[in-house]
Amino acid sequence: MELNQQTLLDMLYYMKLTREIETRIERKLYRQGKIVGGVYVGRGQEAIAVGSAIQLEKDDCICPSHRDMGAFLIRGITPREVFAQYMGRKTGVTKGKEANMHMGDMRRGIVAFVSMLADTVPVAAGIAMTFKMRKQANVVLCYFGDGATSRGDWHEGLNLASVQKAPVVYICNNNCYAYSTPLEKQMAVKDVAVRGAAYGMPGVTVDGNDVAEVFRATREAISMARRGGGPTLIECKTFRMTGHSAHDDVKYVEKELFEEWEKKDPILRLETSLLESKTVSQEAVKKLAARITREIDEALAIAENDPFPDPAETLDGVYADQSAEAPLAFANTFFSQVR
Amino acid sequence: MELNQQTLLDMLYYMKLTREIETRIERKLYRQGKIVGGVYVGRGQEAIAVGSAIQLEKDDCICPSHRDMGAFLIRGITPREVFAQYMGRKTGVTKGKEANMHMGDMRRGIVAFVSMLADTVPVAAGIAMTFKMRKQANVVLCYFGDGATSRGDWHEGLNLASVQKAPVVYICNNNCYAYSTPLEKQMAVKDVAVRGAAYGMPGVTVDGNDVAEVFRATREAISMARRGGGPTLIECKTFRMTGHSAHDDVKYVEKELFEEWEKKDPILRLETSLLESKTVSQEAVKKLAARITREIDEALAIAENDPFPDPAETLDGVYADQSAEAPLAFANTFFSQVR
Amino acid sequence: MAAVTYLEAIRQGIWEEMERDPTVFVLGEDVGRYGGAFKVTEGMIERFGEDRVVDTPISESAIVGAAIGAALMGMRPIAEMQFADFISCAFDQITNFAAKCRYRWNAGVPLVIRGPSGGGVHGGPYHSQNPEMYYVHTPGLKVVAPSTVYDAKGLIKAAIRDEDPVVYFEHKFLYRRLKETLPEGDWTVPIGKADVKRAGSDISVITYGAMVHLALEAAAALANEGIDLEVVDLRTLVPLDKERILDSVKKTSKAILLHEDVRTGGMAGELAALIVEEAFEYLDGPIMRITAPDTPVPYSPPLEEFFLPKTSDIIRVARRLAAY
Amino acid sequence: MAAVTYLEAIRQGIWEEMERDPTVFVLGEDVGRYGGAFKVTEGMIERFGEDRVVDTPISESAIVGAAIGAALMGMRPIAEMQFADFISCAFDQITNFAAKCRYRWNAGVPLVIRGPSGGGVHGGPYHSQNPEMYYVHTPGLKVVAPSTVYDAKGLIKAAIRDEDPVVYFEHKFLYRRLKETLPEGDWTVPIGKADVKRAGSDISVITYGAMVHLALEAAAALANEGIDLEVVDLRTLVPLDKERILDSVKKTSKAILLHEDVRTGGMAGELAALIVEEAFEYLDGPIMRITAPDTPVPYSPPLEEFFLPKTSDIIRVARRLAAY
Ligand SMILES: Cc1ncc(C[n+]2csc(CCOP(=O)(O)OP(=O)(O)O)c2C)c(N)n1
Ligand SMILES: Cc1ncc(C[n+]2csc(CCOP(=O)(O)OP(=O)(O)O)c2C)c(N)n1
Ligand SMILES: [Mg+2]
Ligand SMILES: [Mg+2]
Repeated sequence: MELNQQTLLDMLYYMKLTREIETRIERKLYRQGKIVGGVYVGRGQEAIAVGSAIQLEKDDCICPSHRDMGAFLIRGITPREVFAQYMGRKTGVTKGKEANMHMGDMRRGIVAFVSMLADTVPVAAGIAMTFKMRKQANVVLCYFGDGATSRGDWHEGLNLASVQKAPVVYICNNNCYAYSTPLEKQMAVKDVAVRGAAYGMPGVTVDGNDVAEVFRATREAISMARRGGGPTLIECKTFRMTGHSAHDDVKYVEKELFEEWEKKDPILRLETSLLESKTVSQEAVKKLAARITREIDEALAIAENDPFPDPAETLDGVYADQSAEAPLAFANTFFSQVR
Repeated sequence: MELNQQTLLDMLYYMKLTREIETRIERKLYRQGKIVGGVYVGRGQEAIAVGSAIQLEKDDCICPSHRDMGAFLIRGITPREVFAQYMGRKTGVTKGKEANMHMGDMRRGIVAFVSMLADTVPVAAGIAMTFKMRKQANVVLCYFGDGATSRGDWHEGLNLASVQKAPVVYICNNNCYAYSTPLEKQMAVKDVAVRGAAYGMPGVTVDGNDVAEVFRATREAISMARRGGGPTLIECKTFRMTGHSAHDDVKYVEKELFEEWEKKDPILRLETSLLESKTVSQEAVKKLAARITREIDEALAIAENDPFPDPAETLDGVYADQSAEAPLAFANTFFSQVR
Repeated sequence: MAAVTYLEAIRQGIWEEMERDPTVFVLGEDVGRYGGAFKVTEGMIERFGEDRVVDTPISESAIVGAAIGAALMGMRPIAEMQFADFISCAFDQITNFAAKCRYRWNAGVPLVIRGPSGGGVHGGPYHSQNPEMYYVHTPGLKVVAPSTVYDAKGLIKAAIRDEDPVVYFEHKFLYRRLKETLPEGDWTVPIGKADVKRAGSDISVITYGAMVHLALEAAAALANEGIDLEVVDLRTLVPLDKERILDSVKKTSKAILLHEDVRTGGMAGELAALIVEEAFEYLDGPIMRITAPDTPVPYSPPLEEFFLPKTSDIIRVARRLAAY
Repeated sequence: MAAVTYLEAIRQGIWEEMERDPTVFVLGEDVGRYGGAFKVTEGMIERFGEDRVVDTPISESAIVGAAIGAALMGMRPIAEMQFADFISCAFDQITNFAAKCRYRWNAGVPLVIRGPSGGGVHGGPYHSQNPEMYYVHTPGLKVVAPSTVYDAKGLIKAAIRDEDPVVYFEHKFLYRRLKETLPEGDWTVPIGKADVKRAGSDISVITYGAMVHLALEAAAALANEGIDLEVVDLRTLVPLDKERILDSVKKTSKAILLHEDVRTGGMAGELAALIVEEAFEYLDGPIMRITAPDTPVPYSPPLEEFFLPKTSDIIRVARRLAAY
């Protein structure tokens, strides 16, 4: 995919859509008590999921983590599904069985996150190994935070992917914290990217708040993976512009840090550069914002009236023969273009 | 500790003692059906455990793996205990409860191996963190093979030790195989040592068949650890001069490889250099061999007549209040010089 | 003395033991300055310093592994799992290393692994689990699950003093919902002792954790109908207080086994086997299990509500059993 | 047709499924050229190539994780654990990822995890375990443990064809000790069906795995004394064939629950609960458990011998129960 005007505009749309959906969830619905359970958002990190997932093709897969809303949206999860998911409705992606970011749908090439951080890392390797076995030129994008890299499964997964030359791109959002724990208490290295060398795979560090940089690094990694060159580890430096979750007062982060990073806001940055280069007009930006507000308002209006699941559904779907509907394996057979 | 004549002689003794004990176990006792269960030996790798463990002091600890007999011997496990252990006798280090290399005794600073490879890696970090908390200038040596570095616990342990600047030295015997699996199917790097950089710790590669090189690398790492400089990863290149275990016919390794490595035999090498430098005489070498044979014969004669545990002991010692004797925590309090 | 919550009681217990014994220390994710995700360790780092309140990377297996190493050295580490669900990541270290050290080579590992378990807070499949049986089924471990403020404090202190590895499941639903004024001074609740939380003559309800309160509610409701429930709170799952359980069933002749954990392979099975093996002659009716169904813990309120055992379930089953 | 061993039957089953279905593949440590530590996969790499017989690093968690990824893509991976003991290292992936995919987001994960379990070969604490209950207690998994050559083949084939994750425990003691001539053609043994290995009228011995053979030995011995044992081989632990179990107990009115696994939280508890709940009125005596004691598996022969349930234990308990 080219990094042309249209792509930049698409990315702006998805980044802004992400921001607005998450703001609505975190600052409205959560406070109104309409969200079931916890809320984690990716404010300030939107360029990472969007700059990478935008490049995927039909049968590619993603394994998103808990701050990658943009990747879901790009793969075709609708705002209405997202809101319904967060409010525990039957029309949510997981029909009320699962929480917030744990949305998955193999028809759209999305693996549902498991809370145990980094558990998807070897799973992504297995999906990629399957592409290789089937001689499909597809790739998997697997996302995680800096904190997740401390887990054993992260290591096992990267190592296996690398030995197998599996077509997967590992994308780390390094947002300087794992919950309240700063980087220096998690690892004795400054860049997560150096860990790539431990697996004989390229490790690159990019400015995660610059969507074009994320795009270019991912493009290179994807192209290498599709060519059979194996996995890449991409570290995107960014900052978590909120608490860990909606209930975290985040006292452990200095105000100055937020102020500093506010200036590097990835959306502002892309918008400014598009305006300065006259790629878009002020008018168009306003229209985009209005379009997003409208989409979200409409989606939310529907989702708020969506039904909760029926209590008896609790017992459904533990095993195949109990499933209300046909199982959704065979990911890519059913896949249809989502954008 | 200085790498002087006496040290070299001591190392020669322990390496030869290791070789002879393991030969006796693998090629005599096992074939005679006297060994209970499986047999793994470290033939050709003796320089690694010996060149490192020889430098330990009173309250230091080791976490040996399954090819580090020399480390046990240096820490004071006697040949009789070893034979009794392998024959499942009550007088074995674990009183018949455990198998072969799974010998442990905190009074002698030895943590018993757990079969799940790399499980001792974070445990070693915890011991080392304790030294640090107590401001004891002690160290832990933690041993493992190349294959074990693929496990998640290996990663978590090295990372934690490194973040904590814990005084531990991680020693990898890279013997080119994990069971039948050659290095290139385990990892996409040539040197395990490069993995040190992923944890911000020094990673050094040495000739594992040169006991002096092992000694010097370990000495530096130990001294850094004692000074509070944190852990080091030492990779000792070597070759497994047997099958994976006594029952493995090792057809997957080319004969030429064995022949090539035979010439690099660490014992032969040390002995030759000591003879050439006239540090020892032919006579002394012969005497040493005779001494070792005698020690082993005597130990074995006793061990073969040692009793098996009483069946009812099966039920003892699952919990403290069921233990036949006082628990052996407080490792170092009871420690007494072993050499 | 002011009343304290269940959560504060756990903090107090740990705090007192840290004051009393310099070998006690805490490690886990965000346990330091942040005071832990649920604030159980709040204030500890200020009082005891970084050496004794150790923030770790997200490495449950290494957290437990390091705790084992420290325990082998005579320390008494307390490892926090941010949610009990994540104990799965340390399963191997707990079941193969910690649990077996003493048996294999007579090495004591006096450590505590603790964390918030249980549902009722819309946590979904990974923030609501009751993982106790994986550890109950592993010889060498002790397993504790307090239901009251008093027991929470007394048992955490006993767990810390125990010579063996103890897995301590606190129930997050109870954290701030229970309050009690506790006695002053240094006291513990012995590990291995069940507690009759309500004496009764008709049916024994044998349970633990948050379910104890449902059993008590059901007992109160049924008292009007002349059905007199005895509520036995196990408190400790391993070692099991067989005597107390059997005494109760021998007295009432009927038993309901109640837990929040899923059914198959759950604690109720173990209890049923114990009772039919050792008190068969006393039984005047089938032993009834009330448990969560065999599914993951669902997220949406109507589903989670359906999933969790309810007071009405106990009342219904008790009526049936009383009429048997 | 020549007789084959239990081990060969497993190999045949995998082999046939690999021939039949191109989505079936094998992964694990040393499964390729070496043919696996016990040689179950011997010859497969030569027949099916490196893509379908994948040697992995020593990474049980990643082996299962990768199998999950492949299964999500519609493949049917068979992951080998070199010893079933090492499944502990993949516990989190199995119980939190594989087991819950379908329930959480309707994603099928048709994979098989298999490995040699059980004692009797002096393997010590880490080469002798019976880890089935950790998986029996996890909704979303199926658990299988064949006792005969026929069942071993039929069940591995059924497991591979199953739409859900199946944990398949083969018993290493039986690997080369059992031999049977198997029928030709394509047949399976259905998952979820118990099998009465010996019909009898006095006492039901409900068991699985290697213990089935001890039960049959005991039955043969007791026949002379006029005690007629019925031996019910569960074959599948999840889903449990409740009907067959209850039918047997309703017929005999007495039950012995037998397993090699340790006692507390073991399968016998689940069975006892089922029986007293659903067949209480039929019981003519206490339900007796015969299991290994609650210890790790010891190494030295006299200890391991003491640890393992023995035919003489069954005979003794059966006599007592018959006289009840
Ligand atoms: C295995 C595991 N342990 C602990 C947690 C609790 N937890 C959820 S998110 C989080 C911090 C994650 O940090 P990072 O990976 O950097 O991602 P970020 O939230 O910063 O994007 C923690 C500790 C978890 N989900 N899984
Ligand atoms: C977690 C785990 N998986 C598998 C095994 C079985 N196993 C025992 S030794 C071994 C090979 C070990 O290779 P390496 O670490 O290189 O040590 P080496 O035997 O070569 O010294 C394997 C796979 C094990 N012990 N633990
Ligand atoms: Mg982070
Ligand atoms: Mg090796």
